[in-house]
Amino acid sequence: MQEFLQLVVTGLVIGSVYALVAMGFALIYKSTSIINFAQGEFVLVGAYVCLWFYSGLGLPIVLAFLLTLVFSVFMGVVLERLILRPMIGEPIISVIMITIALATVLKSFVTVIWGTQIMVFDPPLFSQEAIHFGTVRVSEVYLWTVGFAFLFLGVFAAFFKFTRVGISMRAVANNQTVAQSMGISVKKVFAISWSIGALVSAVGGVLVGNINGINIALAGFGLKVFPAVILGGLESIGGAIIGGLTIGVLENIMGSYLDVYLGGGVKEIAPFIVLIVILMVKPYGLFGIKEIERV
Amino acid sequence: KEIKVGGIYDITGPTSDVGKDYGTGAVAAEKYINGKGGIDGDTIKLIPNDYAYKIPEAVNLYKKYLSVDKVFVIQGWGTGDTNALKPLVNKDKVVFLSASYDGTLTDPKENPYNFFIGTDYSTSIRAAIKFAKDQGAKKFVFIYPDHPYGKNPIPAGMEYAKEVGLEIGPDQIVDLKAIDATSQLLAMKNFDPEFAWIGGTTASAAVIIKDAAKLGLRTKFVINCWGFDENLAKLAGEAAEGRAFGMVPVAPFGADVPGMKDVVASAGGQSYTVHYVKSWVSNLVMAEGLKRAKKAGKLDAPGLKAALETIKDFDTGGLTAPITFTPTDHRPNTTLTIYTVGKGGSMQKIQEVTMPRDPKQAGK
Amino acid sequence: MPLLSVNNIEVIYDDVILVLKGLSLTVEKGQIVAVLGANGAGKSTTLKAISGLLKTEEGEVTDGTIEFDGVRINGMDAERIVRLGVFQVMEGRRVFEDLTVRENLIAAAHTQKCSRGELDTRIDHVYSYFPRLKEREAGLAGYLSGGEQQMLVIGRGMMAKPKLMMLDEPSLGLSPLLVSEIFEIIVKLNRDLGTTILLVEQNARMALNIADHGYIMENGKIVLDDTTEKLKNNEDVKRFYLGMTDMGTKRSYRDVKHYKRRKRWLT
Amino acid sequence: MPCGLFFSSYRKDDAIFKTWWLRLWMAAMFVALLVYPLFSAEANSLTGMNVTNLFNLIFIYVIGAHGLNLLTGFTGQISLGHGAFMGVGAYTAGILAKMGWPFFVALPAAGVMAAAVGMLFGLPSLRLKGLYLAIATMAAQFILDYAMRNWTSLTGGSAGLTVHSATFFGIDLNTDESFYYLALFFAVLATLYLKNVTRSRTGRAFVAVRDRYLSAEVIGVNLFQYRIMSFGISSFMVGIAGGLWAYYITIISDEHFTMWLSVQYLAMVIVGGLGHVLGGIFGAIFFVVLPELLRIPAEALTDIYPNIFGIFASLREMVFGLIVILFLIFEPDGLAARWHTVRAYWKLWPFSY
Amino acid sequence: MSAVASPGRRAPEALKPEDVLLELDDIHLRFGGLNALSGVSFKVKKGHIQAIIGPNGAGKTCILNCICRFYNPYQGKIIFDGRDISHVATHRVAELGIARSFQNIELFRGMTVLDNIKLGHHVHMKSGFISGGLYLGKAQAEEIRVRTEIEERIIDLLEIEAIRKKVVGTLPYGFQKRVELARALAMRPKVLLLDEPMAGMNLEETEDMARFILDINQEWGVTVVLIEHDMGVVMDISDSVVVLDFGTKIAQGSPKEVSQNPHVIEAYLGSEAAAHSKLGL
Ligand SMILES: Nc1ncnc2c1ncn2[C@@H]1O[C@H](COP(=O)(O)OP(=O)(O)OP(=O)(O)O)[C@@H](O)[C@H]1O
Ligand SMILES: Nc1ncnc2c1ncn2[C@@H]1O[C@H](COP(=O)(O)OP(=O)(O)OP(=O)(O)O)[C@@H](O)[C@H]1O
Ligand SMILES: [Mg+2]
Ligand SMILES: [Mg+2]
Repeated sequence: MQEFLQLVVTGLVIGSVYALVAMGFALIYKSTSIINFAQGEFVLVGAYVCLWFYSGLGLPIVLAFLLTLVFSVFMGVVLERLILRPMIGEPIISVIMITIALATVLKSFVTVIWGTQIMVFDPPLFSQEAIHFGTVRVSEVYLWTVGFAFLFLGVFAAFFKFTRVGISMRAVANNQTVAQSMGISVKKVFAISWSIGALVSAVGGVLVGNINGINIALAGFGLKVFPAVILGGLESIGGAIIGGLTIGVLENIMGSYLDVYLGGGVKEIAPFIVLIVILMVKPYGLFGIKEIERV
Repeated sequence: KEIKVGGIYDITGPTSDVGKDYGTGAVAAEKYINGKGGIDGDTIKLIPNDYAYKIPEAVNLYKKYLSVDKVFVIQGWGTGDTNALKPLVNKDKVVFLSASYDGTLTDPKENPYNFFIGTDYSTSIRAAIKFAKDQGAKKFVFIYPDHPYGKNPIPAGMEYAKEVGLEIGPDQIVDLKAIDATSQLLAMKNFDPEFAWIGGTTASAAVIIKDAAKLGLRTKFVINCWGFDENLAKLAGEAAEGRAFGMVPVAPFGADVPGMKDVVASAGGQSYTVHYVKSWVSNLVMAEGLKRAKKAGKLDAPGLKAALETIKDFDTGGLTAPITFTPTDHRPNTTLTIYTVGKGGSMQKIQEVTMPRDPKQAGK
Repeated sequence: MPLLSVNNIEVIYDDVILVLKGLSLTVEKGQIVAVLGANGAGKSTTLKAISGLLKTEEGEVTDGTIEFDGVRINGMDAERIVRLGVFQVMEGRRVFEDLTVRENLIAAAHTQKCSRGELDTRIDHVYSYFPRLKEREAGLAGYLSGGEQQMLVIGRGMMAKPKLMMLDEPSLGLSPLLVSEIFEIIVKLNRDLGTTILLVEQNARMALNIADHGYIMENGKIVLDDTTEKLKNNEDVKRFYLGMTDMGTKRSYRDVKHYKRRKRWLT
Repeated sequence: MPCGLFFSSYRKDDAIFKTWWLRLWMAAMFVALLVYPLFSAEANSLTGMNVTNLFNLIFIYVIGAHGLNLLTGFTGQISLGHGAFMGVGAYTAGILAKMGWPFFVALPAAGVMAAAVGMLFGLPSLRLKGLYLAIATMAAQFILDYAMRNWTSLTGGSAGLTVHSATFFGIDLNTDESFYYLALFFAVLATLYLKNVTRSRTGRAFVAVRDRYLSAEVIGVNLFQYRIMSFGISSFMVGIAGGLWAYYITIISDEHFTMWLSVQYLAMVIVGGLGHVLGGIFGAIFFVVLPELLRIPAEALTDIYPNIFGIFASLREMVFGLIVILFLIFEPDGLAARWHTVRAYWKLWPFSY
Repeated sequence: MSAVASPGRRAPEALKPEDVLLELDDIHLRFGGLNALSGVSFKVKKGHIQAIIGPNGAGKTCILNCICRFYNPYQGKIIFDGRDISHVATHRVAELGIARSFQNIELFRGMTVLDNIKLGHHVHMKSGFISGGLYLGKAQAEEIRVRTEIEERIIDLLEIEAIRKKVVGTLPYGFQKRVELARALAMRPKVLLLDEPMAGMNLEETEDMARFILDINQEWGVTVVLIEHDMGVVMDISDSVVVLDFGTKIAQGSPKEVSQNPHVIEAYLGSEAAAHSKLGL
């Protein structure tokens, strides 16, 4: 029982890391209907930039963190200007392909500037001591992740539901041409949503970077969160959080109890198996919007 | 005259965290060897290329080196590509020096043209088990990633552990990119071994060690060569102290051995990891082989192979234990140094172990 | 100075297909101007050229100028043109399917810097014209019936309160009762709010009834343009757009059949 | 008789290459491809690349890319599992070859096996669409990857599986040049098949399912059947590519058929041109040749500054990514689409408008 | 509007069971809280042009969707040609001989006109993915036979020779509507369901379309169910009319009867005079 509890709690906190990155994903999808294959690279860049401000320039962490956020917004704007703007109105699949190429570019950019070796936040931001909740132990950095995940959830869910800008952003995702005809600036919406997406990922990057150092392998997160976003439903922010947490818990529990029978490594594919099963029952994930089928 | 050498490295791919230093070390070694007079007057010319750990790309490079650059010796990298090129290497007769110290490559009957310079993983795992046993361990567990580098030595380890009478718990798989190993360690906790083998790379080793500390396990870890380097202490912090033991075939960068002077000098003030040194030695050995082949007047792949097989107790200046290849055994040596992480994250040498060179174990 | 003047424009799709071949038209402030023409004449293309939406369909204005309120607007981004006060109600019921009816209306007021209260008033105003929309307020627009979507599209135009509203076949798919109401609304918008209207319609009778000026388009060019009074009396217009027989009565569609078929046999 | 005349004109209208000029060109190109191996040594030294090897890779990828194009370009279902389906084909061929089956039996079997697996993982297309389906196929990639790695008794696990090169009437096709004809044959076959199937009833139904599946259903297209069929044919083709790969490389392991390969296939068809028969060909050429071309400056620079060759390797990746981005910005519909507009332009020239 | 009986109009008469081609029996359809159809029943006579009219959102399109099995009524039966089709799979409906056009054009936009029409012929063709892929012998012969049939019958009838090689997505609206009709005809239907075929057309095109529908009906003997808001057309070409409002049938009968029904005038037609007076014209 105690073991089970530990598994669930660890799953939840790891899941909150997935949730955070998944949310960046969902935010971009929700307002541009682009699947961003470079999300993992956003995580990577965010982590490196923060590390550079902090360890490289020796700035205090709060300042380094804020500057990282500023940088993310800047990056979102630049990407919009250079890459996304010319693609407005083009087939979505081409834009998705561009994000794949963008991932390559960002990754090699990082390796040119910071190399490929693992770097760590020095001195560490969070205590290495585990925090005890009864018999369950959790590292401090994960608690921060959980906090940020829910903070962003609250902010963005309200933003899209209630503000006019939020509604306009959803309109753009739905139909760019018509949105333009309403005077909605598709460019601005792209810039805003990619900035937000980059910002959220950067926060994820800083936190994950503090768990086990940073190197380009961190970009692998981009793929890991796919099951999470899909499970939650592509355009749902709350779904991304729930998807992330669910995947975290499931991989832990299935890994722990099934490894014995299947010879190990179940943890890595468990999320995908669960994903297929859930999708067969709920084809748009838990909270995704059903595509309108009408003639 | 120029002797061309193909180089297949991972500079931008998933193993680039260690691969880049390996590539850089090769270039430095080339310069060093040529500076020392090359191969009796001939220079070697390394053509290094990145394959980003994509196997088809490695095959591509290999074919280019053969058909365009006409090389007969190639410096390779990982287990995946070395394996993929094995049949081609045998068919085309090219000497292939890899950074994969996979034990299965050491049997010349199977793979006559494959060589490497570090103690093979199978010997490493045996030495680790022996060390654990010597420390009084009764129970032992294997932790490794689902990856050829992680999995290949496990059968050898299993067999040896049974031989020395250790009780083996269920294997645990921890991915190379894992950021958490709680579930695996909890599964292992029930068995509660005194020692466990980590067959992953540094990042995943650090995760395992940190989580073990977090969960309060008593288990100590013996780690294969790619999982124990200068970064481990940085990543795992205090958790590694007294808990992590590395099976190190090649001296860490800057270690206090005679051969290190040239290595450090070649780095021009930069600091590198042990992987730089590995590559350095690999090139040194290759150069020695080339020299002998040239002397014998057979500067081609079979000539180089034969020349390498005459190398006996080749002194690398303490960078590795002396190296010996024979026509029936391509294990370079069976000696490893065991390190641990000391206070403040320093790498501390504990002891050297030499395993018996059992001919039955060649290629296993 | 006219509010809108289109001078001799050429439009090309996909770099090869020339659709508008030197088209000119002007709209005076406060007028209702109707554009009639066969399918494929290029009416929608004209509107899209004005509103800047051509770009998203691989189209391009390659020659000529478009001026709105003295500002040259060809080449400008669509959203800036909207901000200047030009709003196009596109053909084909292009609603935001995944947004509710209400959200659709809110999105249409994007360029309007109005308070929440003002926004609600405008929405209620739209609902007062189209009560059916109020009933479906919280439903997703994608599930509305064809006519309901058409109402929504026009409602969106009303939300934006533009200086120039361009309507592309607003009566398409509406019931006869609603068709007359739509035209009534257009007249009201024009009279009460002073909105200038550029109207593309297939319902020539209604369009000519409410418009001040009319253009007839064929094959990417204006072939006829006059006040509606004169157009209504033009023989060709009467015959081809209003469906009058030589005797001045409306032909039955059944007779058309025999007439045409006979013609086909002859050729 | 007018009736007979009509008939013959429809048939003419139906030909793939409609003009003599075009036919002449195609014939010339084909002959050039046939005689190329005689000049392979010259080609190698001229270009500094192993051209025959590149040809072989292109042929193999063309087959797979055609397969994916059929699924994604024509039927509108994105697959991120084609790397793994290729692996299924490769392992099937490898295992059967080990059991002593001749390659001309083992190769089709590889296609059939891949088709079966592809159809199995295509089953979710019953309910899933668009990106949801894409991610479900990504699950296939990871699950199959896992199976290839862990089903050691069958696949040889991480040590890999050695395959003897193909023998054809006693000739061992173990050189690049001899393999060339084999690969060329299948690439041409796959291209013809794709062209034909897409202009016949089945292919039209695929496009209907892609464009408007609801109205496709109304005109009597069984959506489920065609979606699965598309998965089947598509994975059959990529399975053949896998089988060829196994015979070419002569050793296979799970590391050959990673997620990266799946993404690469997708990239090929998108950059090449979704829904165009030429798309797979252009895409395969692009993704095989461009990295090799970029290697030339990287190697040259490494020659001058060997100490920082790592940076050149990274730059090469970066430039590659940038070129792909630029291509897509300037030709979002893919190279094949550009090809068509260029041709249309010249056809009409000088009356291009 | 003249609804004078012209040659060819059939008088409505009592229906014998064997004359009924399509019958809707007490259809109920609901979306969440919305009752889209509540208890609609009517019969369509073989060879007739049956119009369905009603205000926007009345449920007309829903009826077609029920017949095509897009929507599942939770109560009621649909009988076609003597057979209950309430549980037939959607893609099977075409084989039975039911073809339709759509209110919002649902063509395959990326394909040429010819391919779109050929697709209509899908269920009447045989070649599969193997024979089609080889494209030899039978498959090719079949393609050419279909091509001949389409070109000579349908394309010729609808006068779209000039655009048959064009990609549908770039055609003007009116032609797209025609192509949609052509595609439906290629299905060799027994009954043709048309959802606002004249919407968005100018007078001349409306006349053409009316002519096509009459030709199809009279010369090919295809029964037509027609939804249309253009009352001129409905009055002139239909044999019988059903009027819906809020998902229920409020009237049925000959065009003339219906157009004089006060409920219909109030709910749907409005009087032209009233409209004009409101406009102040
Ligand atoms: N995106 C496009 N690409 C290529 N050609 C187009 C495109 N859009 C329209 N066209 C062509 O331009 C011409 C004019 O089209 P447009 O839509 O402006 O006509 P319209 O007068 O509005 O007709 P309708 O009454 O049917 O709406 C048509 O011949 C059409 O084929
Ligand atoms: N799939 C659906 N989900 C929810 N509501 C629907 C759905 N389909 C139709 N409706 C609703 O059912 C009602 C009837 O719709 P229908 O499309 O049949 O109207 P219609 O009579 O064809 O109107 P119009 O003349 O405007 O096309 C409408 O209020 C519509 O909003
Ligand atoms: Mg139009
Ligand atoms: Mg309708």
